[in-house]
Amino acid sequence: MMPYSILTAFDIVLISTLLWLAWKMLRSEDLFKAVVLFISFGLLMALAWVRMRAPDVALAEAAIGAGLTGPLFLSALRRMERLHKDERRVNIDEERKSETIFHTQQKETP
Amino acid sequence: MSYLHTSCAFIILCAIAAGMIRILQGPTAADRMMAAQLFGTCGVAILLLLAKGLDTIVLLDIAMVFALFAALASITFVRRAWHEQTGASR
Amino acid sequence: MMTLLDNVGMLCIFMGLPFFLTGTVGLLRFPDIYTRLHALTKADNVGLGLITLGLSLQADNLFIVAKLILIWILVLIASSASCHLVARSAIQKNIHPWVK
Amino acid sequence: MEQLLNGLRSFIVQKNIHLSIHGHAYLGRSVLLRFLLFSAVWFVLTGSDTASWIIGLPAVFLAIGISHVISPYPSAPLSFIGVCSFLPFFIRQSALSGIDVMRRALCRQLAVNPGLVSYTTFLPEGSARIFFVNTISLLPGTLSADLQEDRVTVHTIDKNLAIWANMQNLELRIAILWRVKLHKREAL
Repeated sequence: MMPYSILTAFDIVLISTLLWLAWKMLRSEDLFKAVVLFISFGLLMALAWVRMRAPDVALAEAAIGAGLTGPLFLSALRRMERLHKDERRVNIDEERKSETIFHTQQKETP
Repeated sequence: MSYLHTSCAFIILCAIAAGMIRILQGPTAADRMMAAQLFGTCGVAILLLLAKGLDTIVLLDIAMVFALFAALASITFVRRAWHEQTGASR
Repeated sequence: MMTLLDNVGMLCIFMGLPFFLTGTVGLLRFPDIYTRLHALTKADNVGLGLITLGLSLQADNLFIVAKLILIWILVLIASSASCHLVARSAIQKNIHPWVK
Repeated sequence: MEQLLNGLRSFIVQKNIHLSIHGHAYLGRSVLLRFLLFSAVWFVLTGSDTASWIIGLPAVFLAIGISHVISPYPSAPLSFIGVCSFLPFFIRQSALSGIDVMRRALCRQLAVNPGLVSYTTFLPEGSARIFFVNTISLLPGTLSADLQEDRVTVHTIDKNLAIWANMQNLELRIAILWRVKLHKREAL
């Protein structure tokens, strides 16, 4: 009787943590936080596969889900932010250009 | 089937669940990443204990994948993801 | 079936558990990145070391022992290297350590 | 204790107890050593399954190639006495560091007094220095935070610890372990 109760407690904690992680991941505004939550979700999901007696799926989940997709997401995030930074710089440049045009126009008019 | 090992694994799982708080509130990006690293180390320990507790030796291989992943993720994090924007501000 | 070796191994595993718990406590309580790194790397490595030792004492053959030790060494290298990398880039980003 | 350490340290610096390492002389030996190491890892991974070596042997050779690309300078093999004295030291120190962190984390008022310390290492460039930096992180109260040339920035959890002496002790042990000379720079 004893081992089953311990394993049941293990499963309950595992499942509730997984659900909580998934909920927080979907709800988070911060993309980086979502990626880290995704990595942790992958790790815990691997544990869940182990509990479902599917160690081969657990291996794939740990290697692909957390080990490969996580770092890929991290790199993608950086590219995205760099893209955003470039856009912002273009905008600032345009503003500055328009400002200088405006100033020169002002200088010329009087 | 040994219930002592599985209960030890259960205790470490509780440590993981508590570590989630650091991911959720960690002020900087590095804090969140460190919590994910904690998940990796604790996951290795859980898998080792379950390998003994559930009598499945295959779990040792998964533990090794976990160990390698921990290094991979944090190296990618440092080299690719953590720059000024995600630094001290968030 | 429990022999002396099994009991000693179980004792080692039990001794390893508090290290994991305090690693998490330290991660939650310590004030800045660097001190949290201290908690993460040291406590967890010692905890994993004790669990590895305990499981090696209970292992059926030497093969499993070798595998366990390989896993421990991998975790040790991975955690000390990644801890150094995180601390290094924190310093290069001018994140100052917390001062009492 | 500290005087003894300094004495031993200067002895090593002066007496040149090390083998001079010329890259090519050690190349064959280092390939052999790496072959043995990676084969052992593969053996541990796969078990006594002989058919697995069909994939194993190419993997081992690939690993030797990659590791030579990454760290092309073969180092002299570790000294046996060094390993014998370093292993117990390392295990004891890392256990102490775990207990130390545990004590600090569980104290009702946080017992931390962190700070950064700069340390100039005398270890030559290469694997010995990298080993030193990585080992610092596993010793009680210290964490290697940066490495620029020979200056290691150490983050300590308590400024009252005897960090200088600990670092020197560790450096000496690693010099014996890797059979390298602790060299002094001209500037010092």
